[in-house]
Amino acid sequence: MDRPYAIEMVHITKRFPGIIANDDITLQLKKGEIHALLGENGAGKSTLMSVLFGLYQAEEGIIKKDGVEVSIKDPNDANALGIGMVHQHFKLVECFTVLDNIIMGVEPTKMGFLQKKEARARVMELSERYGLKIDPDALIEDITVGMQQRTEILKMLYRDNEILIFDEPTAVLTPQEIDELMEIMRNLAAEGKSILFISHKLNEIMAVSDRCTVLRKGKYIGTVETKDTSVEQLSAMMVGHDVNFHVQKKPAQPGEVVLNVEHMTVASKMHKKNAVRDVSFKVRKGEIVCIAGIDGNGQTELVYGLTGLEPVAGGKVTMCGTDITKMPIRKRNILGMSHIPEDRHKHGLVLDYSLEDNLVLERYFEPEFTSRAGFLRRDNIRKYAENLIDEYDIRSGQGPITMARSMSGGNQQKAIVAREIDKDPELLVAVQPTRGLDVGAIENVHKELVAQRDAGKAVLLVSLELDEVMDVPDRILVMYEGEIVGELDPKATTQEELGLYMAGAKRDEVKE
Amino acid sequence: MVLLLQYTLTFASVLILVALGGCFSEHSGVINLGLEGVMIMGALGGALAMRYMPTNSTPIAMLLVVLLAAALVGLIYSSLLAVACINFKADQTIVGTALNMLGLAGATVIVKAINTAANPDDVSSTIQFAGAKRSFLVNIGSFEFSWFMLVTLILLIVSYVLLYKTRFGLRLMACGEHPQAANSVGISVYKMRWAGVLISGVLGGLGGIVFITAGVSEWRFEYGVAGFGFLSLAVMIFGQWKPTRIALAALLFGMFRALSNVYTGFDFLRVLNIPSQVYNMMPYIISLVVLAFTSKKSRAPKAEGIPYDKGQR
Amino acid sequence: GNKDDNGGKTGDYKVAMITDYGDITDQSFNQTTYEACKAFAEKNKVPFEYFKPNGDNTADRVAMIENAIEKGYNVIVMPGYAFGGAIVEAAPQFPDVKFIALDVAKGDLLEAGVAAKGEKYDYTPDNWDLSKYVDMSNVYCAIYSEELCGYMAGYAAVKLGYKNLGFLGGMAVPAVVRYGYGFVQGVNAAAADMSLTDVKVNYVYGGKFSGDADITAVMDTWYNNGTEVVFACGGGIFTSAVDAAKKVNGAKVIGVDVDQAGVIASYAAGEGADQATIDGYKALTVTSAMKGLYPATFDTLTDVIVNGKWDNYKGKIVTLGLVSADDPTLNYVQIPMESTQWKDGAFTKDDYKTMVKAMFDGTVKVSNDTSKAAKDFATVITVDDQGQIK
Amino acid sequence: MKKNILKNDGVQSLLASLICILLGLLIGFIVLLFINPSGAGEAITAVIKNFLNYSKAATQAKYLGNTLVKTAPLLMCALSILFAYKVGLFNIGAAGQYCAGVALSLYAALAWGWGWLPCMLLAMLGGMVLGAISGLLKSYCNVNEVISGIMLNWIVLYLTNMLLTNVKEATSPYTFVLAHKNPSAILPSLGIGSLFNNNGYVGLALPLSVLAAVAVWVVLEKTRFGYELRATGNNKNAAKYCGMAEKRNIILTLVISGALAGLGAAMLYLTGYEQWQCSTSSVPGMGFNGIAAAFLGGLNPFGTILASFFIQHITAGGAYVDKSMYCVQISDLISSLIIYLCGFVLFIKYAMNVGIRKREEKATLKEKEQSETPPADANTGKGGDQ
Ligand SMILES: Nc1ncnc2c1ncn2[C@@H]1O[C@H](COP(=O)(O)OP(=O)(O)OP(=O)(O)O)[C@@H](O)[C@H]1O
Ligand SMILES: Nc1ncnc2c1ncn2[C@@H]1O[C@H](COP(=O)(O)OP(=O)(O)OP(=O)(O)O)[C@@H](O)[C@H]1O
Ligand SMILES: [Mg+2]
Ligand SMILES: [Mg+2]
Repeated sequence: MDRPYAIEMVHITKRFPGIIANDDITLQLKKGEIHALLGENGAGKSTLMSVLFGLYQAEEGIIKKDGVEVSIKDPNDANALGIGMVHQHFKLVECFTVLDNIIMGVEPTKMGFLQKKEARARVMELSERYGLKIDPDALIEDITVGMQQRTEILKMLYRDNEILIFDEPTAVLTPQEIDELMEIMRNLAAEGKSILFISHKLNEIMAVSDRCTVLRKGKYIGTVETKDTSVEQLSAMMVGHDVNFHVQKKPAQPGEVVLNVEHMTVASKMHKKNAVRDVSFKVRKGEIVCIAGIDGNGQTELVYGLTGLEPVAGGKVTMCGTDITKMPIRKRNILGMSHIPEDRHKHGLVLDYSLEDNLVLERYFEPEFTSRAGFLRRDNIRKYAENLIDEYDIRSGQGPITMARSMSGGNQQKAIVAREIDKDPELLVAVQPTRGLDVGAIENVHKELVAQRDAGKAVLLVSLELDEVMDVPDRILVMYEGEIVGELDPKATTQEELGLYMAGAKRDEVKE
Repeated sequence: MVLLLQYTLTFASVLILVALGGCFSEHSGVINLGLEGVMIMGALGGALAMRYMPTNSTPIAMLLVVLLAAALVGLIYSSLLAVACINFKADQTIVGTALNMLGLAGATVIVKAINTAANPDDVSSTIQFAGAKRSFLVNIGSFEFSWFMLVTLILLIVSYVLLYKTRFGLRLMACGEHPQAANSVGISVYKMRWAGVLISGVLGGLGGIVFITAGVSEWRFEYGVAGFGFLSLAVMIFGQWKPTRIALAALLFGMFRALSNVYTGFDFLRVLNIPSQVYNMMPYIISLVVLAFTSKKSRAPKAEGIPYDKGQR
Repeated sequence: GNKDDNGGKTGDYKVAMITDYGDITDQSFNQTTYEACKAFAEKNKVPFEYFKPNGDNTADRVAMIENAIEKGYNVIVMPGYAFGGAIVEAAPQFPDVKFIALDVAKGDLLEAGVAAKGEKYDYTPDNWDLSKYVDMSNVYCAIYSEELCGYMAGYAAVKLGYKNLGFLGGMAVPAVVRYGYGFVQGVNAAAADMSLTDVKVNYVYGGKFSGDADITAVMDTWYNNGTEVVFACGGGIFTSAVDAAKKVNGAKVIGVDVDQAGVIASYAAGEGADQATIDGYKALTVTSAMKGLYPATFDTLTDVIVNGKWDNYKGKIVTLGLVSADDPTLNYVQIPMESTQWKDGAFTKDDYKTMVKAMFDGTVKVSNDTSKAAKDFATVITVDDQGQIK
Repeated sequence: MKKNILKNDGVQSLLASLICILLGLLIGFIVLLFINPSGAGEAITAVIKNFLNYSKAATQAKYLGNTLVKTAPLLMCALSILFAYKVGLFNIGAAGQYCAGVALSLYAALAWGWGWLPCMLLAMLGGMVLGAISGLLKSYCNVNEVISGIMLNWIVLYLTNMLLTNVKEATSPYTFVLAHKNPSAILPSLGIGSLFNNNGYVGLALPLSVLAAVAVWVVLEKTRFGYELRATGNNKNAAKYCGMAEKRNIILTLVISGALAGLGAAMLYLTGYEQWQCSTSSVPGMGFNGIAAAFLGGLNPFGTILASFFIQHITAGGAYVDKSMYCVQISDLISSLIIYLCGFVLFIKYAMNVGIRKREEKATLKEKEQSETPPADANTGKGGDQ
């Protein structure tokens, strides 16, 4: 099937200070195909797409549309050429309605006045045609990520874009939403639209793409027909060696209870209903317990309550026998709680601090890093940071003094994981620790979690990803609408059953 | 009572205009701390127009030319903010502060130079406009109506429509909330921000001319505009960046300002014998208290103050 | 190389004026002093320059004095009581320089002088011997009896039929306060003479020497509530009073320092107005409380520099007030003969002359005690003291 | 490869500030030329010379002293701004905090006859209280510190006028002269005054303000406390996450910032240099000029010392301009131009870096060309499709 190329990016080179993000890359997108782009964190995928979308200018190379060379200086040009992009981090105006976001930039007007009625009719029509359910009058800040994503897609469709770029669209979606998205992408391709699709999840690529291009460290590695390849081959192309997808671990040997949660209730910020309702569970030494569930069922609040980021409305939390229900965060940390936060930019890092300063964020006050008189011991901090960077393979431009802001999301995450694990905690609360990481990095994080468990620590994992939920933990607790509706043994359950619990279709009376 | 109304409306007009200016600028993502300076410069433009317009001009011509001059000078002056903060990504705080100082010093130097050039003995920074000022005023009974009040009302309505009913407003606000998003749908953030800042220059400049003509028929430029630019920023925040609320906030502030001067006309206030300083403090105290209770939910345009860099995520 | 120590050769002199905090266009004492100095300098071909200190404090004033002297100026003219400290500090350092201070009183000098000697000042000048504390050998100070012309204006206004008056001071500096207290005393005296008990004075300070919307609002309030005439006392603050007065039929103002009828009329008429309009607005000004700042400065400089009579001046603090019982125009404080709105049967030039005579004789006494409050001078009238606008 | 000193951030900041100063002076000069070409050169030199306008060394020293007297409070206000700014807060309320310092130090000295030390501490306390109000409003009520600062500035101004009206003569708008009313409240000279031709105003304030600059630097850069404050300023959620008391830190920052500004007021008013004028209609400019000094100093405490002096220097220099040709505001014009240009510092530094990089790249390219044998690029075919 030799279809013509819709887009050709030929010999693209894009440099950033100190790094060649795209080194002579050629990418050809056929009409009507779904073309996956694969690569480790920082391989240059987003950069390449940003070049195509006009956010960056390549130093070398040309872009052709339908065989004709075009110049794309900014997103305006891209839009004009029918190129649309769903960005890795959504580009939606939070305090605008869904409708406003969709029509922005191509608003129908009469004498400068907005004609929203007209726009709404078209949006609703598109929404129906592609099965993209939205509420046009809801504010973005009030809707789920899934709906935000659908808004982004509608944005592209509303513009009649022919070429659609999806940069890691599935990283924040629930399994059901991912399935829906795959379906939508297939439909779009069937209509003749050409799709570029970035994902770290190989099974998605296998499931939906026609061809796949692999980048590594800014270089072009190769393009393969998906049907002729395998997950193993792809991952080998991507990282240069074989990757283990299944977490290797010995059976757990749970010891005494580290974390004991009794009848915990946490209020919700948004709604009147409590976000966490009367939840009780235990985590023991030497086991990984996973809280599973669809996003928005109270996991975030549960963790906030456990870690002290939000006050608890009722119930009791004890850790290692100490009542920590009302304990300040600092004391919890000292007592041995580590926390890999869900939102690394909001909580996990001080983006304008150097990497080394971020690495001691939980420990700077210890005598090792602060003298009696209150002065920081810079030498020790540097040494400590260098060790961690080495040990956890945290990649950055300038080592310890790199600004956290300039690091890639994956490496930022690694820094946090390193920091939290190196604290040698009694209890490790890891919330979506692998979000946005490439397979290699995921493997490493998973290994670390298991190593912690084997070292006799208690690990509480919160995850939205089914693979992770099935592979990593020793026990699964499913949360639905703020309650724990079931406890499952990952070895004795299936993804389907788990899905039923997560969707609220099935529930047990959990003991205790 | 009529006086209270008159001065409330007078002060409120100034505050509404300038606060709306700030509002446009901030909705586009640029904090215009330099409104005080913009006002002075706008006032200078208007005052010079009044000085150089032939005295026999028709009132309507006078009004238009003065408004135009004030708006134009305000616009030109605000472009100093725009070029620094938008194109050169300068810190908006420092540039705004500099523009306040520069406006005061610059206007004074210019007026003094003009005065001295006309008459070597006149080193004053004063411009007189008693004659020209008459073009703006209409007496309705004992109420001295100023066309500026009407202009303010019109601009208030225009601002509302512009922000909420037009393509321009939607795009402008997008740039202040999430410039990357705006840019990704083909809106030129730089252009919109320029537009926001220039509009704030126009409105700030108009506010300046309304301010200096409010009470007297001459103005000494070295006195500046007595903090009205800053007060307008307070009004803007108090009004939650929304034109209608800004108008209400401005009326409240204006009323207290007026009251501090005309309270002796009210017997019940007279007998309370509160020092006028207390009345002067009132708007500030009240707004602080109100802000303390209402700010939990307060939200400024998200991207304001942050230079736009199209490569940033 | 100067044969005659008393001067007498204009070529040896250079005159410098140091301004107070306001500048030479303050429509008040800085401006008048400047104009007088300049006129003198041009007439006698004496180099003249004015200097403006950087800040509103003694140290910066001394700096400018020293700067002027450094540039060769040897007659330093300083308007304003705030120069007390500067004189005490600078005069002894430059014995060859002549310091002429206007509005600087004994108390202003004592405050700095006593402290310089390490003693504590009690703010009662009469308890102190100035010569012990301040070296006055090259200093001449002149102060005016503003209370006298304030009195005249207040007296005249009531006599001319106004019962509802106002006093709008600039800043509460000694000269302005003396004007105000004199004005209240004059109003009170006239009311007493006429056996009126319903005369009222609104009394306020604007806090600055220029007008603005806030001050105009206060003036509007006054005029709207029946005030008929306001004594606008301080630099350009009359602008607010005039703008308010223009809106109310029959509302009037009283000028200050010089005969302001013309200035006020042209301000009210607006720029570019024809002479007839301006003349029409002259009716706005009932009278002006004048002090002879200009002639005093001009004459003193002439006497010292041209006539070489520094000996008559140095070391003195002179109060300039009434010098003639019969010709009021010779006095340092007066109200204008021409522009005052004399009214037959109420108050005429002759009545004015009689009043001045009585004042000169001491039959009529006007207090210049600024330690009191304005109210303290009211016996038959009411004074509504509204403090300060800002 | 040897290290390019131009790459050093400090050097770059200094250079950038110098560029701003030169450009500012140049534009100022052009304005002068416009107004009156004949005296422009003289006027601009007068501004730059300031105390050097006097011919005798002793007099120069004296007036250098005067400039320094006003530098100390300016430096304190700049430090106040800088401290808060480094912690992510914009303390525009420094002007009001300074004003509160004036009110309290003068009132305590004049009404209660306190000595200089308690007066100074009270001034500091005044600033701290105001800072605390802003801080509390910010951390508990989400009121932006800029807006509360602006409001408080005005409130404090009126309160100051009201309070200090009680310590002035009835017929003068100025507060009593401190040296006369209560000499014990005058800051000790420590013999420093004698270095400046016995300038009685110079004394403790000068070394104290420099010390404050050092202290600010040490606290921010070297201590755990500074680490916490900056973290809170940059990301208060992260600060909370890692167990810092983020609310307390915000309040503390503004309290310290207020203390610096309040102290600055005492450092000027307790020298007796200045009296308060009780019908003042706007807060003293010192707080706003502090913003300028902080930025001109590259937001570095040491740079701020120089910047404060420089700004004070040319402000004072404005007095020596020939008033028959130009007005005093000329020096304000020049300093505000310089401050405006400071906004471009980032860009200037960026441009420098780009320039340096370009040069380096060229250099390495050359090196490569010289050392490398013609490239045998094996990977030429890699771009193709298969
Ligand atoms: N704005 C920028 N400034 C400097 N360097 C950049 C910039 N953007 C990207 N880079 C560099 O380019 C490299 C490739 O980045 P890119 O975002 O394309 O990675 P990616 O393949 O999308 O990674 P991920 O899988 O993490 O999304 C990064 O390692 C980074 O060093
Ligand atoms: N402002 C910046 N300055 C310098 N480099 C930057 C900047 N922003 C991004 N980068 C670089 O861009 C690269 C990719 O960044 P980005 O945040 O897109 O990663 P990502 O795609 O989210 O990665 P991940 O898949 O790990 O989440 C990083 O390696 C980082 O070094
Ligand atoms: Mg990416
Ligand atoms: Mg990513």
